[in-house]
Amino acid sequence: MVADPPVVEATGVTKRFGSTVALHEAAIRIDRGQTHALVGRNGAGKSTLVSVLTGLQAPDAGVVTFGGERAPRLADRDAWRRRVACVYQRSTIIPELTVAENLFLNRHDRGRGGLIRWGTVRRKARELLDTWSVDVDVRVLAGDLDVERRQFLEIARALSFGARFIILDEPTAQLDGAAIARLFTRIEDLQRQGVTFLFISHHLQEVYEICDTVTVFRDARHVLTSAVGDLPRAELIAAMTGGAAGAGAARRGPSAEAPTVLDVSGASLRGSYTDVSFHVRAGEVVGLAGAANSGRVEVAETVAGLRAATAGTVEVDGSRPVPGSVPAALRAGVGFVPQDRHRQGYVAQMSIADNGTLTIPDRLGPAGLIDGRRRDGFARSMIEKLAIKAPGPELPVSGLSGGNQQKVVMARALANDPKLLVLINPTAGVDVRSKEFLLGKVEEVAESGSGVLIASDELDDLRLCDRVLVVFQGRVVAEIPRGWHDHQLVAAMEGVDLDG
Amino acid sequence: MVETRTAPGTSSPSATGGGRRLALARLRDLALIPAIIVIAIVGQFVSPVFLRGDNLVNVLQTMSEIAVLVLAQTLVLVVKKMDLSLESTVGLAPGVAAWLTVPVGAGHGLGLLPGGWSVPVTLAVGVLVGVVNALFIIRFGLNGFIVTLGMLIVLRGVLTGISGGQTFFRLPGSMLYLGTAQWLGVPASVWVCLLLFAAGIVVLGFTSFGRSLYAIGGNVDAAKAAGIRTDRVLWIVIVTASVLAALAGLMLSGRLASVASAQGDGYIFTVFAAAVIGGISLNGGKGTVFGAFTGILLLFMIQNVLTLAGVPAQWIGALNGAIILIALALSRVTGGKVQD
Amino acid sequence: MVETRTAPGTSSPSATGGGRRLALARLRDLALIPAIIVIAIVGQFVSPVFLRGDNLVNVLQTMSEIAVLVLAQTLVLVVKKMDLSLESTVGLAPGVAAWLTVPVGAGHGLGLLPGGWSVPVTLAVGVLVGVVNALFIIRFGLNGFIVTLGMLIVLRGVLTGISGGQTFFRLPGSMLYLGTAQWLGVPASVWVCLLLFAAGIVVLGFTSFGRSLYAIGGNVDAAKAAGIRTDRVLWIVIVTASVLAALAGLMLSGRLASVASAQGDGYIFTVFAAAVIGGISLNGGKGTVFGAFTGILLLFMIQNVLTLAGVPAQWIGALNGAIILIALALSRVTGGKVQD
Amino acid sequence: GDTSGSGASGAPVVGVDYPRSDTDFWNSYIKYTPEFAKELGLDLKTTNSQNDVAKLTANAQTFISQGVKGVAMAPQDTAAIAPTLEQLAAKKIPVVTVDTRPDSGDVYMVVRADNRAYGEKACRFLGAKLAGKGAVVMLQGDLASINGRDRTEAFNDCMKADYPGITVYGEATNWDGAVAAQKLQTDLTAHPEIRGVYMQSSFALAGTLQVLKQKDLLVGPQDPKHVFVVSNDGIPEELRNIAEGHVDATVSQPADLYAKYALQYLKAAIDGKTFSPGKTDHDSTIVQVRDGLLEDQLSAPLVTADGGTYDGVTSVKNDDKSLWGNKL
Ligand SMILES: Nc1ncnc2c1ncn2[C@@H]1O[C@H](COP(=O)(O)OP(=O)(O)OP(=O)(O)O)[C@@H](O)[C@H]1O
Ligand SMILES: Nc1ncnc2c1ncn2[C@@H]1O[C@H](COP(=O)(O)OP(=O)(O)OP(=O)(O)O)[C@@H](O)[C@H]1O
Ligand SMILES: [Mg+2]
Ligand SMILES: [Mg+2]
Repeated sequence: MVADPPVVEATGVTKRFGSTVALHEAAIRIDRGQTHALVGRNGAGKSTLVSVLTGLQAPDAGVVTFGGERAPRLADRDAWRRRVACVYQRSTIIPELTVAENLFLNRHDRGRGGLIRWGTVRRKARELLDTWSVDVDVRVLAGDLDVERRQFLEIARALSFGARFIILDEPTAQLDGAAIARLFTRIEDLQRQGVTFLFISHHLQEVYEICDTVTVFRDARHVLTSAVGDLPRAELIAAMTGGAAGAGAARRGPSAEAPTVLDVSGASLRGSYTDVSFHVRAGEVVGLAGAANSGRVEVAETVAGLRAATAGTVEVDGSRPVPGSVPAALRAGVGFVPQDRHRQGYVAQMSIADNGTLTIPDRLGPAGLIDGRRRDGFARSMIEKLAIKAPGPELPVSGLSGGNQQKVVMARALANDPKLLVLINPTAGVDVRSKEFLLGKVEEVAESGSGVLIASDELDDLRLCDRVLVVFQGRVVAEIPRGWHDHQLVAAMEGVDLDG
Repeated sequence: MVETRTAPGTSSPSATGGGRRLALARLRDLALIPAIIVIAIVGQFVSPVFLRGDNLVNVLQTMSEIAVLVLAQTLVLVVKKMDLSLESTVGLAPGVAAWLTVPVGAGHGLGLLPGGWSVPVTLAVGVLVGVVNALFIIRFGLNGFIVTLGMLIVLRGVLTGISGGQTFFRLPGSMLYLGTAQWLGVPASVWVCLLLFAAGIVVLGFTSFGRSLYAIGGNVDAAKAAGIRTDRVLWIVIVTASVLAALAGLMLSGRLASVASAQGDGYIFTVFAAAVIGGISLNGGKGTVFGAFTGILLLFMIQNVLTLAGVPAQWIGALNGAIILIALALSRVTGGKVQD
Repeated sequence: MVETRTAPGTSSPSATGGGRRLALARLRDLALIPAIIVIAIVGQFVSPVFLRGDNLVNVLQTMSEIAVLVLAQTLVLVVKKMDLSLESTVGLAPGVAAWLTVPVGAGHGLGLLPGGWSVPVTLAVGVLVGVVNALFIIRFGLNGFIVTLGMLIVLRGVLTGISGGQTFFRLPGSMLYLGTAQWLGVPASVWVCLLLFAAGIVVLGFTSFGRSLYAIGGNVDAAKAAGIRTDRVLWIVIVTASVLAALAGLMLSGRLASVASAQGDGYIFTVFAAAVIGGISLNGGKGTVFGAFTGILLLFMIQNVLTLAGVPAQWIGALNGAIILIALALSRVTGGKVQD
Repeated sequence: GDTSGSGASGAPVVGVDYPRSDTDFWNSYIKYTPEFAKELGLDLKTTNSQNDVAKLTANAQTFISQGVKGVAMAPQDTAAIAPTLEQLAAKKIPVVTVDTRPDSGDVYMVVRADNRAYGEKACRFLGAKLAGKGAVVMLQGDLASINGRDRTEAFNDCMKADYPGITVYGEATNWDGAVAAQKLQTDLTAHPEIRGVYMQSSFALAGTLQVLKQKDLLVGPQDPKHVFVVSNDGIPEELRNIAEGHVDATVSQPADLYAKYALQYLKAAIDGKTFSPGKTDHDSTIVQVRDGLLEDQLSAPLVTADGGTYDGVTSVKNDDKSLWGNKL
C-alpha cells in the first residue's frame, strides 16, 4: 500500500486566464482505489484542475504525474485517455450526432479499408446503454434527448474507456434523486473493482455518501485534504468559505388575512401539466417540488409569462396578465429568476447595470431614453444590496463568477419591487455560501410582504417554504406544510406514496 | 493579480482588471481612429488635394448612400441577423418608383403615377421587402443569411424584369432632391447620412429600445425572459433596415439622376467589410454605430487616396482588398477580438 | 405526449416520436428528390429535349465545376466555418498557372515555365490560398466570414493585376485536358465531379476523419475532449477546400480553353444557395455530401429548363431566385428546420 | 435528326444567344432580334448568357440539343469561346458572332463595329474641341471587357500621337455608374483643368451630368468652363441630351443592324451562300481579318448636335432618322 505510487499527483500547479488566477500552486494526490472528493466554492478552480488532469490544458507551472510517471504530451490524446476518463462539467455531447456516434466518437468500429461499420457501432452502443438501463434508440440525435439522458450518455461514455481512474465534475447537477441513486450504485460497483474516482459536487451530502477522502480548494489554492469521516460538515463548509457557516434564522409565516397575490386555477398545458390550481398569499413562500420533467418548471414559467396555458387562468395581484406575455406579467408585478441563468438569465457581454435594469426601462429616463447616471445608480444599489462582488456597474456580466452572476439575475427580479417573486432553481450550481445568501434574500423579500413561488428540486431551496406543492407527471399530487423530513418529500417527488 | 487573491474572501477581481477591460471596450469604438489618421497623412503626401474641404466633402458625399446601408446592416447585425438583400433593395426601391412615375415617352416607365408619388413608393417598396424578409425569418424561422440571399437574387431579378435591363432616366424632381440639393453649402445626402448616424448613435446607445437590440443579439432567450418583445423588435429592425436601404437607393438615384438596373450590385461586400472593420460582430450584440461609421469612412478614404494616387487600374482591386485585410488584422490588435 | 408519461419510470420520449424524428433525419438527405422529379417532369413538358441523354450530360458537365465548389464549401460549412474566397480561387489558381506558362508572344503570359507545370502550379496556388486562410482563421482566430471576404477581394484583385484584366488563352495542353477529354463517351469533368462527390460521401459518412468534421462543427470543445486534433482537422479542411476550388478552376479553364480575369465572379452565391438548399447547415455539424449534390443538381436543372423554355432573359433572374426561395421553404417543410 | 432542324412551319430553326440583358444597348438588340427573325422567316430559339462565358457554352450545347441550323452569339470573352466554336463546327452548325471577333476558331461571319474606331472618333472630337490642350477623363468600363480595352487603347494611342498636349486620366469603373461618378468627382476636384470626359458606355451618362451640374460645369459650349462630354452607344437618352446641349457627341452603335445582319448572314449560311471581301449593299465593308474569317464592319457614326466634321471625322446630326436610337 505504502509503496504504491498515487494514481495521480499534481504539485505546484498554477494556471492563469488573463488576469484571473484559476489555480495557484495547487496540489492534489489521489491514491489507488480511493474515491476522492474535490469541493470548493464556485470558481475555486476545480474544473480548471480537471482540465489540467485530463490534458485539455497545460498548466502554466507545476507537475502532473500518473502512477509516478510524468504525464504524456498534450497532443498525445490517446495516452491521456488510457490514464484518465472524465465527465466534464460542460456537456461534451454533440447534439447533431446520434447517440451511438456520440458514444463512439473518434473510436468507431472500423472494417476493411478503414471504413466505419455503423451496424457494429450501433450494436455496441445499444449494449453499452443497456448496462446502464438507459432506454433510448441509439439512432436518435443526442440533441433530442432530455437533460438527464444526455448526462447518462456522458457518464456511460466516460466509464466505457476502461480507464482505472475516472473524474466526475458535478455529474449529479442535472440529475434527479432516482437517477443519482442509479449513478451511485454504479460507482459503488466500480469502487469494488478498484477503480479510482475524483468526484466534484456542490451537494455535500453526496461527498459523505460515497467518498473516502476530501480535498478543499479555496481561492485557487489547496486548503486541506482529509478523510471524509474526520471532517464534520460544518468544518468542511468553514474550510470552503474561509469562515463559519451561518445558521438561517426562523421566519414567521404570513398572517391569515394576507391577500392573495397569485391565484392559478385549472391551468393546463398540453404535454407539460394538467389542471393545476393553487394560490400564494402575500408574505408566503410556496415551493413547487418535483422531479425533472414533472412539469413544475413549466408551471412557474406560465406564471412568469414565458408560456401560455392552454386552459385555466393565472391571476396576479387581482389582475389577469395576458397569457404568454412576459411584459404583461412584469406589469402585473411578477419578478422572475429563470431556470438556467446562462441560457435565459443574462446577456453575457452586457454590463451588470444593463442586465440589472433590463426589466425597468421606464424608470431609467423619459421617452425611452436611458439616463446613464440613473441606471448606474440603480445598479450600484443592487450591487450593494445583494453584495455582488464587482468593481463597478459597467463590468460585463461575463466577467463575474457563477454565484455573482446569479445574484445579478436575482437583482433584476427584484428591480421592479415585485408583488410576486417566481424563482426556478434559484441556487443551481451556486456554492453553499452564495446559496445561503440568496435564500436569505428570498426570506427578506417575503418578510417585506411579497409572495414567493420557488420551483426547485433542491431540498435546501424548499426548506424555507411555508408550503411545498409536489408536482408529479404534470399534476399537483400533494401539499406538504413546513417541517417535512427529506425522505418524505423525496418520496413524494418520486411518486411514491409513503402513507399507502 | 495574484496578490488580490491572497486575502481570503476578497477574491473579487481587482479594480484595475475590471477597469482595463472597460477601457478596452471603449477603445474598440475608437480602434480605427489611428488608421484613419494614418490614411489622412498618407493621402496628404500623395496629393495636397486630399485634405482640402471640397475633397473631404466628395468623400462624404460618395460614401453617403453606402454608409446608410452600413447603418442598416449594423442594426441587423446587432440583433444577430444578416440582411444580404439590402444591396438589391437599393436598386429595386427607386427602380419601382421610376417605373411607375417616369412617363412613357421620356424614359421607358409606365407613367402610371404623378412624380410626387415616387418618394412614398420608394419607401413603400422598402417596407414591403422588409416585411417579406421578416415573415420568412421571424415567422417561418428560416435562416436569415439564406433567406436574404434568395431575396437578393429575386429582387435583383425583379428590377431587371421591370426595367427590361435598361436604365431609367428623366426621374421626377422629387426623386432627385436628396441626391442633388445642397443644405448650407454641403450636399443634402451628406447631412442625411450624418443625421441618420447621429440618430443611430443615440438610439442604440441611449435608449431602452436600442439596448434591447444588444440584449437580443447577445442572448435572445434572456431578452425574452426579461420582458423584451423580441419578435416585435426584430420586425422593427428588419423593416427599418430595408427602409434605410430604400432611402439609400433614393439618394443614389438622385445623385446619379437615374436608376441603372444594376444599381447596388456588389455593395454588400463593401457593407460587410465596413461594418466588421468598424467593430460590429457577426455574432450579434456587439459593436457601435460610431464604430461602423469609422469603418465605412476608412474604406472610402482609402479609395479616394488610391484614385488620387493614380494607381494603375488593374492593381486597385488587389490593393484595396489588401488594405481591408490589414485593417481587419490591425483592428484585432488594437481593439481586442473585434471580429467575434 | 401526456399519456406516455403515465407509466412511472418511462418518462422517455415515446418510441414513435423518436422513430418519427429518426425517419425525418434520414429523409432530409432525400428532401430534394421530389423537387428534382417535379423539375424533370416539368422539363419534359417544356421540351422533349430535356430528358435526352445528351442534354442531361450537358447539365452535368456545365455544373461540374461549380459542384466541386459546392463540395468544398460543404466541407468548410460542416466544420462551422465559411470560405467566400473560393470563388476567387477558381479564377486565380489557373490564372497564375496561365500567367507563368503561356508564352509571351501567343497570349500575354510570361512564359517562365514549361506547359507541364501548369497543373502543379494551379494546385499549389490552391494550397497557398488555403494556408493563408487557415493562418488567419485558425492561428490568429479571426472570423472566417470576414477573412475570406477580404481574401475574395484581394485574390480577385491579384488576378486582375497579373492579367491586366485580359483573358489568358492558348493554354498549355495539360490545362485543357480535364475540361476537354472524354472518358467512356462522357466528359472527364463529369467523371471527376462524380468521383469527388462519391469520395466525399464515403469520407464524411464512413471514416473517423469525416465524422470528426461533424464533431468539430457540432461542438468544438467536445471534439477536442474526444481526442480529435481539431486544429489539424480544420487546417486540412480549409486547405482541401481551396485545392478543390483550384481544381474546379482548372476544369473550368480547360472547358473554356482560357482564363478570364472575371472567372468565378459571383459563383459564391450559387454555391451557398446549393449547399443550403441541399441541407447543409450554416451553423455547422449538419448535412451530407449527397444532400449538397442534390442541391446543386436541382439548381442547374432549373436553369436548364428555364433556358429550354426560352423564358425572356430579363425575367430569368427573378424566376431563378424565386425558385430558390421556394425550394428553400419547401426543403424546410419536408426536411425539418434545414437551415439552422 | 434532320426534321428537328425546322420549326412547325418548316422555317429553319436558328439559335441566338444574347450576351446580357442589363444594358440599354443590348436590350435594344434583344428587342430587334425577334422582329428581324420574323421578317426573314426564321424560327428563333433564344438564350441569354448573362455576360458569363460558361453559361454561353452551356447555352450552345442546349442549341445543339434543340437541333438548330445556325447560331448567332456575342461572346464578350473572345478567347474562351474557342472550344464551343469547335463543337459547333463539328456539328456543321454555322456561327455568326456579333460585336466581337473570336480570338481563334472559324465563324461564318463576324458582324461588328470597329471598337477601336469608337475610341479614335471620341479622341479626335475631343482633340478638336480642346484644340489640343488641357486634360480629359476617360471613364473606362471593366478591364475584363475586350471592347472596353479596344476603346481605351485606341483613345490613348490617338491622344498620344495626335494631341500630346492633352493629359488623359483613365479610370476603371466596372461599368458601374456610381463608381464612375465617384472617380470623376475626385478627378475634377484634384484636376480643375479637366475640360473633357470620354465615357466608354452610356452607363455613366446620368451620373456624369449630375457631377458636372454639382460642380457648376454643366454650361453651354460657348462658356469657357464647358466640359466636353463624349458618350458611347447611341441610346435615345444620349440623343436627347445632345439636343439639350449637355452631351456633345456620342458614337452610335448599330444595335438594329447587329440584329438584322446577324440573322441575315445566318439565313445566307443555311441557304449555302458565300461572301468575299469588299463593299456591301448596306454601306459597309467586308474585310478578311485572318485566313477564313470575314468581318462585316458596320458603320458606327459619330453623332453631334451640328453634324459637323471634326479633325477628319464626319458626324451625323442627333435627329437623323437613320440612327437606331431615333427609331425605337
Ligand atoms: N471568463 C473570465 N475571464 C476573465 N475573468 C474572469 C472570468 N471568469 C471570472 N473571472 C474573474 O475572476 C474572478 C473570480 O471569480 P470566482 O469565480 O473565483 O469568484 P468567487 O469568489 O468564487 O465568487 P462566487 O462566490 O460568487 O462564485 C471573478 O470575479 C471575475 O472577475
Ligand atoms: N477559459 C477560461 N478563461 C478565463 N477564465 C477562466 C477560464 N476557465 C476558468 N476561468 C476562471 O478560472 C476560475 C476557476 O474556474 P473553475 O471553472 O475551475 O472553477 P470551479 O471551481 O470549477 O467552479 P464551479 O464550482 O462553478 O464549477 C474562475 O474564476 C473562472 O472564471
Ligand atoms: Mg465563485
Ligand atoms: Mg467547475
